Amino acid sequence: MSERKIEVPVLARVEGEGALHVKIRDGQVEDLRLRIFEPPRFFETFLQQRDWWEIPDITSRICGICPVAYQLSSSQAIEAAFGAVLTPEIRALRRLYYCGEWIESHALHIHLLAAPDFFGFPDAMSLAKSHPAEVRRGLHLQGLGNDLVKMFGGRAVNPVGARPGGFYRAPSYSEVRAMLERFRAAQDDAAELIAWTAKFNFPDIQRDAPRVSLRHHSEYPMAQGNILASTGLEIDVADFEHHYREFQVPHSTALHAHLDGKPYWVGPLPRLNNNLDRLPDATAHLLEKTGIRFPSNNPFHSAVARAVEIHIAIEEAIRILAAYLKQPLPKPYVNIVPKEGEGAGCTEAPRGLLWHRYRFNAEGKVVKAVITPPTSQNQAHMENDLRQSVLESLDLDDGALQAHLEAGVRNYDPCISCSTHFLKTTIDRGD
Amino acid sequence: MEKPKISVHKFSSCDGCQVQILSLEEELLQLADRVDIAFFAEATSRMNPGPYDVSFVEGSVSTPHEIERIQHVRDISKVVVSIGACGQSGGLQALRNWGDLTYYLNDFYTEPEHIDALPQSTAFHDHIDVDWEVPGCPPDQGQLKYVINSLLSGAKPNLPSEAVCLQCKRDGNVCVLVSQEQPCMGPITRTGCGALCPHQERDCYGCFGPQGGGNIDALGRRFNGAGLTPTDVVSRLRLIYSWAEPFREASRRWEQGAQGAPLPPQPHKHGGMRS
Amino acid sequence: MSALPSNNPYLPMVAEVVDQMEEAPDIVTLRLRLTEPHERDAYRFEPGQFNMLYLGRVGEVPISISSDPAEPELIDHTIRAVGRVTEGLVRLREGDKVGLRGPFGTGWPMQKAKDRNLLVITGGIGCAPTASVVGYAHERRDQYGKVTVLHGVRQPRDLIYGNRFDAWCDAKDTQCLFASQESGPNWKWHLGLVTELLDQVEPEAIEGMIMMCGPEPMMRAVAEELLRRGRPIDDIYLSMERSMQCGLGHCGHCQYGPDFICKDGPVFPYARVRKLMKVKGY
Amino acid sequence: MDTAFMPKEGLDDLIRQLADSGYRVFGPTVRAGAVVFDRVDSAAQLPVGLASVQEPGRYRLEESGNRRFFDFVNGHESLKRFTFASQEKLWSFSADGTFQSGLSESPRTAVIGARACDIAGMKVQDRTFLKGKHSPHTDPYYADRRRNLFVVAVNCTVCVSTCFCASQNAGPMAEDGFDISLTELEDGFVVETGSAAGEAIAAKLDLIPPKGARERAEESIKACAQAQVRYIDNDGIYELLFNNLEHPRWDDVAERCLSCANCVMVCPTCFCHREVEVPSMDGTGSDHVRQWDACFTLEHGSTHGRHLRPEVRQRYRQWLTHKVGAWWEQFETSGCVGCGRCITWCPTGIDLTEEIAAIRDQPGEKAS
Ligand SMILES: Cc1cc2nc3c(=O)[nH]c(=O)nc-3n(C[C@H](O)[C@H](O)[C@H](O)COP(=O)(O)OP(=O)(O)OC[C@H]3O[C@@H](n4cnc5c(N)ncnc54)[C@H](O)[C@@H]3O)c2cc1C
Ligand code: SF4
Ligand code: SF4
Ligand code: SF4
Repeated sequence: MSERKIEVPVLARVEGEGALHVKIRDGQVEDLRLRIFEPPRFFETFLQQRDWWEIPDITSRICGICPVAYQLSSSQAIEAAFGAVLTPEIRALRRLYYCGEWIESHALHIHLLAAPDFFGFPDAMSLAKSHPAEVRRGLHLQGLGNDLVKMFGGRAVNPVGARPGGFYRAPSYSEVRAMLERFRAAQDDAAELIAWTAKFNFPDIQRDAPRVSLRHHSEYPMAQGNILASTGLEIDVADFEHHYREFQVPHSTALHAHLDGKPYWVGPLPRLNNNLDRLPDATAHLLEKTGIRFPSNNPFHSAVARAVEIHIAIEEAIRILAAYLKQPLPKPYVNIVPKEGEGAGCTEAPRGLLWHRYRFNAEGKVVKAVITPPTSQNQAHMENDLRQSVLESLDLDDGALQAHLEAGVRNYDPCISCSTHFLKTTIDRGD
Repeated sequence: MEKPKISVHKFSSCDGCQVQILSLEEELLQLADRVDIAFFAEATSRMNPGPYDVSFVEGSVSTPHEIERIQHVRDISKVVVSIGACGQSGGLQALRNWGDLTYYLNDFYTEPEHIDALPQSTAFHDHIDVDWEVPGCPPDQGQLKYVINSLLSGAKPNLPSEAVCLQCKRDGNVCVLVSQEQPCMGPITRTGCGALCPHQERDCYGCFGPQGGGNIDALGRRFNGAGLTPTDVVSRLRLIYSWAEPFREASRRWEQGAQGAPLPPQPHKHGGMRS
Repeated sequence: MSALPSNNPYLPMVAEVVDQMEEAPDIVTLRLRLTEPHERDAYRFEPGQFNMLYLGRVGEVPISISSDPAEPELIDHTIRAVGRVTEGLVRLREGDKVGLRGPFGTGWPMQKAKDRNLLVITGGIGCAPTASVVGYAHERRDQYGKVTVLHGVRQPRDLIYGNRFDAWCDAKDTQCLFASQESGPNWKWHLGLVTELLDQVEPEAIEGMIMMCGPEPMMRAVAEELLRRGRPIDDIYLSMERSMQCGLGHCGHCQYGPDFICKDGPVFPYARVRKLMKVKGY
Repeated sequence: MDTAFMPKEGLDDLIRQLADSGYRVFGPTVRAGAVVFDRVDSAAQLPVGLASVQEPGRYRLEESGNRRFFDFVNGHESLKRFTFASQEKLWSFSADGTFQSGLSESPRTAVIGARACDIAGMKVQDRTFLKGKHSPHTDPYYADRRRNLFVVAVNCTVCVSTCFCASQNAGPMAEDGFDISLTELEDGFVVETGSAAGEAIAAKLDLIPPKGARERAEESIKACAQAQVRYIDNDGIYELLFNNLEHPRWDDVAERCLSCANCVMVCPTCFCHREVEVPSMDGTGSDHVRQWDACFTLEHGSTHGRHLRPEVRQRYRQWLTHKVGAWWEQFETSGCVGCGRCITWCPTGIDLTEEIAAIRDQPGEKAS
């Protein structure tokens, strides 16, 4: 009888702090737990009694990595609750704002978190010694995304410009013109990035699970659309809770989420797979040139999906910036009139669906808040993936197996800090 | 000469402070050339257990285990720098300090008895001696760089404690309190962010904590004059730095009752006016 | 368009540390020499004036010149490490470079004091500005009368200017007296306030020109005591200290009533500052 | 040039001529509910038809009911930001121990809409920053900007409740210190020149004889002066304030003062600045930068690890006694030109004229 244990007490190069425990007995995975030891921060509870206009400033603090996603899902839910409808111009600006976060977050993930795995380095700083141009290109793209967010919010972490109904301030003509020039200049970099990631040395694995993302009638989805599963299910975001369920499974401390009774998969790869017919032409062409067949069920292809989405975001940003120059916006927000009610909002955070629901009293103060971040939705699927990876790689020694599993975790870019109620789980003190 | 060993440790937080370091772009590579990044889980798989020359700590202390961890970091670090609002004041999550933990646990968890949480979310300086604190939620990259550079030059980093208003005006922003009656916290909030909110034509909500020499009650009275109730004033003070002493104490005063006449007095009566 | 002015008083000159002398654990005298010959040749100063010293990548601070103006090529600064810049300055070694702007300010009334006794009163820990007075008089022994140095500290361990005081005490026609507010082992001098030392010196000493430097409450107490003893206010001078960023009378940090301490001082006749010194927080 | 008249449409031409002569042209524009100086390339960008309502701690733009460009009076910015930069690099230091001046020829800049009080404020700052009777050193950064500044003054024909330039002999009419001055009437502008550069630009404009316009202009300027309600009694003010440094009014104002330094920042004459170090991340050099500072910060008066002025009353007292008192001793003028900005832009509406008057009403009182 053989027994192996892989213990990764602190997962490196993931956002937030997590651990991985694997116990293998007689060639079977006896126990596999992706453990989150992020302490509870009770956001949903202390949102109660806060005013509606404070929510985006509060929820952006749930996660310093995708604050824009939090602001926008919150704002959408608030607008839904109060029946506010954005003008197309403001909606375009929001998409532009989101492009900034996608670029920044994806570039950070590709270069600082994932790429070192494919080249056998411990970190991007070491990778920069052998691949200086590629790492610098990545950091500059990250900077470009940050600067786009800064145009709206002053800084990339917890930016301050977004509000329910739109933005506090419309960007000035000169800011937008300068930004447009920089984005045009970055188009080639984004194209080269797709080609570079496509040549990474990917393990050949397949993971099957329903792919879930937003779906919009004409656009590549960011902050608009229905929720679509590759099973064929398509629902309004407000109906999500009827299909989605969180529950505990025996022998695992982590909470699992199912959609219609099954583990599912959110994030850049499912999103791309579900929306291949919504790519800008230039992006579609570049994707085809990679030679990788999409839809792909190889989670390692998430790196390519991120590069593709950077390209989409750059193309989209150029389109929106150019349109804005033709018609700058006098008033960057629609008025919000609070009333008693409830609303849900859902946007595509860089790492997947981010769903919020709030109930308000007549003064516009929060009565109840529910926040469902992408990482908790992926949890069940992620563990399945890792379990399968263990079985496929039993011949690896412990070090190599651990590295392989860690790289597997990184594919999902789990954002552990934002595990708001992903923590509605037991933290077993016995271990 | 051996490169100084630096480390970055996360406690209860959103990670934003670390992201501020990770988004230094080219300068991150320059930093990596000058120091040995010995431990920084979010950036590298190399995990040197210490000791370290300088440790940056992010987050607040909110579990019993975190008390042990921060004490350990202190033990193995020559210099400890706390970065961000959480580490300096308990952060946004210190909002729970104003309530009852059991309420939060029951509201939140199906099995609250299994959650290890302290009744309060507190600052590092409540548990260990902290050498330097960099304010902000998140801290400003310029200030972070200044502090890192200073420490690498063996110099004490002096960060200004003045109000946000000074930078607001250096940048030529219009005062949203005076021109639009927005309840801007700039006058009582510490500088460092670059007056981002007024630049976005909105009120500051105090994410750099209390300024060194402000007059919180007078601003509360000004908000009062602008139509905010004492309860609203309390709520302004209890957001990101609610547990920093000046905001904490002032919010208690405002909870207990009115703080004198609203400001500014209208209409004008005295002195240098020809009537 | 007219050309840009070549003369930029904000721009430091480069000076080299030619000697480094440790006076006490955290007090160091740096001997500096300007590296540019033409700047060196043009540089002149008076006792009581100060320079702005800049430490690369760290910052700039005002420091008095403690050496003798007869040798302007070598500029001494006695620096106590108290913070960001000074802690770095005292770590400098021979050959290191600093930025230097100056000299700035008005110095001690050495002309007016000619042929008279000098009563030098200092307080606190190490007072560089007065060192330049004593040194100046010692170098020109025939021009000045007796030099009396009274030095007050809060506690014995604050008396750290050891070597320099020893040299002064041994010098011709010089008397040094010390007072500490708190007692301590081996404290063999006066226990009490520096004002009380006035009873221990000969009357002629008190008749001299009075020059003071130290904490403001101490200087004020001494000056008022001297006035009570009938000394004319015009014979009392003191050196003031305030935060200074530019040294040029532009930055406003040392603004003091009608004066800028950097350009109208740092040495003032007591009459000029007497009234404001009484006001707390001015 | 003699006084001339420029019809309304001429303003566009003036902007164009300035731009064509190589100036960056700044003019009043609306942002966030107030008037600020920004780049303009046509008169359409100016706040036509807007007036400002200004009271202690309050600023609002409202429809003026006419089509005049300059009825807004002023915003929080004065000429100060054009001559004394709010932050600038003084020099940079490199690892090899050398210094590189941060001084570079500043761009030629024209500002349309400077008021008499703004020009007066600039002249007060000249006494600090330019070598002369009151200052031993020229600040070359200031001097350079000052030299490259072209001022199009606008004489005030309306004022707001916080204006008291007349009391400070600083307006509402600009006597000198401008290149071109305008006085706006319903149908156009009375134009005068004040420098050779101004003459050169005026020569390119379509100007006509003023007929009676000049007299009409003078009338309205005079009416504006008479409409001012606030004033400072400058008689013996230095002695008054310095004899009352422990007056209870300082405690009273400290109850209201936020110590936010807005008054200092908006004042056209306040010149305090601090120097800070910005070291480069590669570990080699650093920039030595200065930025506006204020006597309301704790750090402003910090020495030896202690705060010189820990109490708000001490900091307010430092500001006011210097501004309207000691300034006379140092610079032979008041440090206040009566623009009223510190009154309008003080978030709690502290009015220096009122504070001075309160002390004058009951001098000699001591705090208990
Ligand atoms: C005209 C003049 C002459 C001086 N001559 C000498 C001298 O000969 N030798 C000497 O050791 N010191 C002298 N000083 C004091 C010296 O300038 C300060 O100790 C120094 O500026 C502290 O700077 P720092 O960066 O080392 O300390 P910081 O880290 O800036 O501050 C350390 C402490 O010193 C205080 N401080 C900052 N600036 C000043 C200042 N200008 N004056 C006093 N305290 C300050 C701060 O408040 C802080 O508490 C003189 C000061 C003046 C104004
Ligand atoms: S907008 Fe806020 S920060 Fe800016 S000056 Fe006004 S009160 Fe101060
Ligand atoms: S203005 Fe205030 S709330 Fe806004 S970023 Fe700055 S400190 Fe934070
Ligand atoms: S003190 Fe006030 S009124 Fe006087 S010039 Fe300054 S800002 Fe204007």
